[in-house]
Amino acid sequence: MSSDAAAIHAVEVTINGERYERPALARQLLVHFLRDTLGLRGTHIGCDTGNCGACTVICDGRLTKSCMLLAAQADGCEITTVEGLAPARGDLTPLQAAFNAEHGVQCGYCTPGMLMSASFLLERNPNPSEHEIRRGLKGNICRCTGYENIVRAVQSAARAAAAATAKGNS
Amino acid sequence: MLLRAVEYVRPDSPVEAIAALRSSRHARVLAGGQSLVNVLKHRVAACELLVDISRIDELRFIDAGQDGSVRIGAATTYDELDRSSQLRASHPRVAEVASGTVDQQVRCRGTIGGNACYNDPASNFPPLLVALGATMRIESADGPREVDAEDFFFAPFETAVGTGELLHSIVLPPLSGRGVGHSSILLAQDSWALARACAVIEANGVVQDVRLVLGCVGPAPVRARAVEDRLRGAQLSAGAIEAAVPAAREGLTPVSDVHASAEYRLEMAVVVAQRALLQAAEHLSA
Amino acid sequence: MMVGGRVAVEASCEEMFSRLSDPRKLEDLVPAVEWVEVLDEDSFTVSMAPSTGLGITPLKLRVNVSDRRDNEGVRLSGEADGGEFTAAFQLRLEFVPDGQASQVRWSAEARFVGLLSSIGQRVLPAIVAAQVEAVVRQAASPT
Amino acid sequence: MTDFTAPDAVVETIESVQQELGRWTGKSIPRKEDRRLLKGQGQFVDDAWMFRQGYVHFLRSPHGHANIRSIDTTKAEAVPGVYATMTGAEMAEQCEPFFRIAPDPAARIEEYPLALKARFQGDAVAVVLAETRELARDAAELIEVDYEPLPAVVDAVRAADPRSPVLHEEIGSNLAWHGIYDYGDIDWALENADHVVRIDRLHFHRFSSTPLECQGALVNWDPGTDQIEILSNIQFPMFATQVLGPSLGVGQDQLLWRYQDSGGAFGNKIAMYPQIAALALISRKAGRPAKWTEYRSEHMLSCGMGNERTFLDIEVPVMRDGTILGFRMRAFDDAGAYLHYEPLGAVIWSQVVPGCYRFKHVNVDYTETLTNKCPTVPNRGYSRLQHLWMIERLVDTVAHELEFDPVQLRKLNYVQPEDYPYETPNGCIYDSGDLPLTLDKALALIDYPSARERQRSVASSGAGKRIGIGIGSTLDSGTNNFGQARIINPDLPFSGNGEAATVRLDLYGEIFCTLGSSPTGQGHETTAAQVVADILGASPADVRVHAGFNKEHGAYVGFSGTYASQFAVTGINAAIGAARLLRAEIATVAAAALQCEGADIQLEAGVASYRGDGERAIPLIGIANLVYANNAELPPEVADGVSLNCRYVYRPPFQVPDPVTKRGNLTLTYAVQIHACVIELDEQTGQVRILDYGAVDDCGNRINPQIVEGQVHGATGLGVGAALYEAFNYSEAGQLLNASFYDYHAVTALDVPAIKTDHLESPSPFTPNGAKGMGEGGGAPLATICSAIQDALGPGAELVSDSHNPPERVWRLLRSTGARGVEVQTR
Repeated sequence: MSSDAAAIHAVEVTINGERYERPALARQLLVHFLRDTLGLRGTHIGCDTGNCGACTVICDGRLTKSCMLLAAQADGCEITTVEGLAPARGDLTPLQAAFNAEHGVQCGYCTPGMLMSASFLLERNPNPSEHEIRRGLKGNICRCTGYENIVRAVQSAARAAAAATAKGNS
Repeated sequence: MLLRAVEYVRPDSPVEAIAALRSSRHARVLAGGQSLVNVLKHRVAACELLVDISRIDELRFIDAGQDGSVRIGAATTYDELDRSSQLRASHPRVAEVASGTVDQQVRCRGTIGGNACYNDPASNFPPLLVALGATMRIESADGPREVDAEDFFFAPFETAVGTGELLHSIVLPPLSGRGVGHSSILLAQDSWALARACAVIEANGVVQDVRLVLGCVGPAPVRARAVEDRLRGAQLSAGAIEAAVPAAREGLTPVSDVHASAEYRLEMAVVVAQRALLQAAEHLSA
Repeated sequence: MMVGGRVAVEASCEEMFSRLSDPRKLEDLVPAVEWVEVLDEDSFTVSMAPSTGLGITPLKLRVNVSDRRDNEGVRLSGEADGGEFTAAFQLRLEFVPDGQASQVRWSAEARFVGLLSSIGQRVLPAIVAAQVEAVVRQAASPT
Repeated sequence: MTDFTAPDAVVETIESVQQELGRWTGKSIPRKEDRRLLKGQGQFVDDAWMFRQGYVHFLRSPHGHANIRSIDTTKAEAVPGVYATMTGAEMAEQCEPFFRIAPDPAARIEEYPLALKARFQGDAVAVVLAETRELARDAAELIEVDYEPLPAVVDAVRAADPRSPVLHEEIGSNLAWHGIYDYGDIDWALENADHVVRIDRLHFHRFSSTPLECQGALVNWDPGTDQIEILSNIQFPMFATQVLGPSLGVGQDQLLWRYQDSGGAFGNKIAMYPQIAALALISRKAGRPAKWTEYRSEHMLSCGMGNERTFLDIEVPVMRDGTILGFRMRAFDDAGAYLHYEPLGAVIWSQVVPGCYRFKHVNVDYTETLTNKCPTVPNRGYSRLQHLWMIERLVDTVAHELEFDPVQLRKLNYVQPEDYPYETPNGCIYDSGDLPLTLDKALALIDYPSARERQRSVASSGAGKRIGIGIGSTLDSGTNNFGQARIINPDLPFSGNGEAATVRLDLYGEIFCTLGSSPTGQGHETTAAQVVADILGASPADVRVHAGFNKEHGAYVGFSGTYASQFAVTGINAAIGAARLLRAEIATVAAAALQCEGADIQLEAGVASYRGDGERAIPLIGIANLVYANNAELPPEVADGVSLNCRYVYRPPFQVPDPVTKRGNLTLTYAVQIHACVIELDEQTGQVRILDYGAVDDCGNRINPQIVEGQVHGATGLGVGAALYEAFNYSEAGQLLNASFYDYHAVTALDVPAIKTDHLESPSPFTPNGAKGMGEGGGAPLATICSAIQDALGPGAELVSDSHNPPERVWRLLRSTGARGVEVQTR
């Protein structure tokens, strides 16, 4: 069997616009690299089978469960995590604000991953139907909300964005 | 959640990848990793070297041929298939199946080649590739070779891709007017399949040729030849399909698991066979 | 979990019997076998690492040979220890002459203990079958 | 007869409190805690870190039942980076067995932090502390355990058979608890009823809410202070602390508990004390903080699961007009391998003996047994949802078999609006409600008449589909009376309930509130701020509520925690009480400063004034200054009488139940949930699709309607999951077949239907704020969906006898031609 000694890789990533270079064991998952090595603990772990989506980030434009990617695989990539959505001390993004207004957060543990999937969805499809929203969030398990208010939050964020665009155009 | 110690390499080309695969007795290809990484986390299997092919551009492409065929690189993701206008035009059902695969995150990472090589009995692509008559191009140090999809799938995690080899690409032949149908019974939405069937029909009123391939009912996709034989030469109708599908049970060896018994899977094979054939017939007339 | 099958091989029943009922020979015949330690005539320990497309699964097997019927069949039973899971198994092999060649009929019963019994439930029967048949084939045509 | 009229003093308090809660209470203000959670700034258990910490991995038995012949940790200890290992035997030498709730014989079970014999797959047998997560797990793989596998028993009914394998030899059987609940006169009812409906068997399956954040703890046994700091998302720290003190041989002053955010719990995180004990002991041994974060598969195997219950030989006496007199049955509850919180479930269900109905005659022969399965823990709707599901199945079956309209039959048998307060056969007092109206609202949500119309047209279309319409009526009994534990074990020194809170005015006039609750997503920071703001004339934005739980704040009693649908009553009324005390102190100080009577002081927008006169006023910062830093300006009698740091304990009015007759008021409030749904059933496959879903909730006065609605959605989502997708199944050998989210299908956004909601507000006459706890829900979706499947199957079909209905089970029901599981005897 392999040993860790021969398996240390230099990983260089840009996360939320900031460049990091750190060694990682080949077997280290990206989610552990984010949380334990870099201290970016907004990205969560909820399962060990890639089902729950709590660890979702956007990696080079791909919606990614960071528990199914090795840190070494992310070398050279640009990653957005939940910490990259809004400034640490600044205002919430419209999507985050919609989650607050529609009570789309209960325990908050799935929330970071849910926000990443919702952002990805709205980026691709600014005006999704209810079914498209549910499909877009299917890879994120929430045990608290029954998804109802999360779906409403995404709908409301989409409406707000559409209204803002319309206003901008008029 | 934590893997055993392992080595990792990210080659830049298929040639380098094959060299890497040959360099270690227990090297495995890491493509999307959406299944393999989870298996490694649970420590039920281990390997010495992971050869990451997910960023080899030469393995990521969707090329439409003049004749309506499509060549797909093994490291092409479901999401790329889902969003390919070429594929939507030439093989809409394949794009549709890609689009219904698990969830957006898995679609962004999981690859058609990985799906094929993993060959989980519940997977969606193996039966579809066999039904479509796809050709699998395998590369090795000895050069490329081609294998019919029908001869490609052996058992779960076992395919014609041998040690030191790499699945390079998959060629879908032109539909040329054939109708394609796909039906699954899922435990929940976009979840585990309990039964799957893919059907491809060529007909001009009378069935010229038909392929019906079942998933979830054996170690690899199963061609329901008894059903095909009954339909070939018959007038294509819902009645003919209904009369033929009970023969789908022949020779199937489904497993029982916590979600469904072998008996249920067997009966559902008949149901999905009928639905896939009807859908293929509809597609044909449309 | 019970699985079974039959494999047609070029080797004769005598050859198959002698190879598959003698643990010392397995070490040379089957690539997945790393070493064999013979405890007595009928019991031995095997370290092997069967391989699938997912990787290897290192196992330590304690095997008892019972029901040896010369050139006709043999029964192996034992336990496999894979670290976080174990399996108890019984494997029956029957050798039926087919001209110079022979048919090997086999049936196996395995009970998995540990996480594998959950996450492997859909695929284990097929994997066990593939592994048994691979060993039989390797025994038939040693490389 | 129990006296259920509230004493005059209580009534007076209730009226005055409700007058004070007008401005913010009852409004859907957005949650205060969301901001950090939305930004990824929450502090969950795995986010915690201590200097020199090591990581823990528990080695767990792969066997369902096995003796441990030996454990050899030598190889693990030799791994560089491993700080310590411990086995069960070593731990047993260093602590006392955990406190037991059960009476004899189960009281003789001696349980330690790690198992000395493996009794379920996932039983922890050894533990490793190492420098990294990876090393801890690698080293655990090197521990050699010699197991002697034993036959397992995985069925609660079979476990009661003396021939079955015994888990705990010291008690000689698998009996966790047995008792007979007998109310009214069931023999008379069965003899005099016009019909008796008999049901062979109903089975409520095992599942759990599987919170998305697994369990975890970071424990440091500090060698300097000898205090044990426990950072853990445990849901009921004050229960655990009472168990752990005596077991570890430390005082309560040595146990420091805290956490900030917890990723859901639903009852499942209540029984983490064995793991925490193990962490404490290995921390002491290694002289390092020990951190453990549960893996999902570890959680599935060993965290705890909801109660599985089998109901046998159910007999239901029914009169010609449809009046149901009650029922008799035997119940077998499956405790799993250890009694971590059980056998409390064996009495908790009796909070709702007749469900929503006026049943008078009830006889339940109740047995709880130990099996080779993961121990049971409370799970949303704990122990009541099993019973309520059974009752709804029974009512539906009576309707089907005797051809009553299911709506009319329910309305006939419901407790009627004029019956409140209504005393149940065992002395529980249903506080308020209007069940028939609640049902009507639920039916309106799904447009019941057109759903019936659709059912007929689909049936005649020949499309291979059927429509079914289901109703589930349940109760969420909240704020329990711990005295009911004495019905299980008369020797237990528990009764009543309560909660503490503090509200203080800080040095510069800030309002700060601490709670004894341990929230896991219920929005306590928001709702507490709403009521405190109302009392102190402030805005919720001005009230900082401490996040999470911290024992060091001193805002706790023995019952403190978040469980049993009680925060809206216990926690909120504690906060109200503390805020009122603070207001009185502010008024006292202000009166001294403004030279007037305290009664003339008004508190508004951060200013205390003489009857609202802005010229004669003092801001809160001025009040704080006088008390904290300028007290020579105050008259001594005022300065000596105030602290501006006010602690209040809310105590609900309970009496001790009678363990002999098993009677008493077991809970304070009863929120009502009535759900209705329309499903489509595929005749070929047995697949069920929910076409329409309506949920109506009545939880009295709502503090924050949006939060209430969120709880309704959540309980509905989990209930839909349990009814159709989620189950824990064991093989006969005790192997869990759903040990990850691969095979335990936690429902997704695609599986849960859009949920329509409506509400009633029937204030509770027994709580100062008129609220009722409602977070657990009563498991209405399970009853509703089973009811709809039965309705789709149509007349003469086999009984839907299981609460879990995946496609194959429904497919078999559709094809069943054998025994139906039900018979009717008519006189």
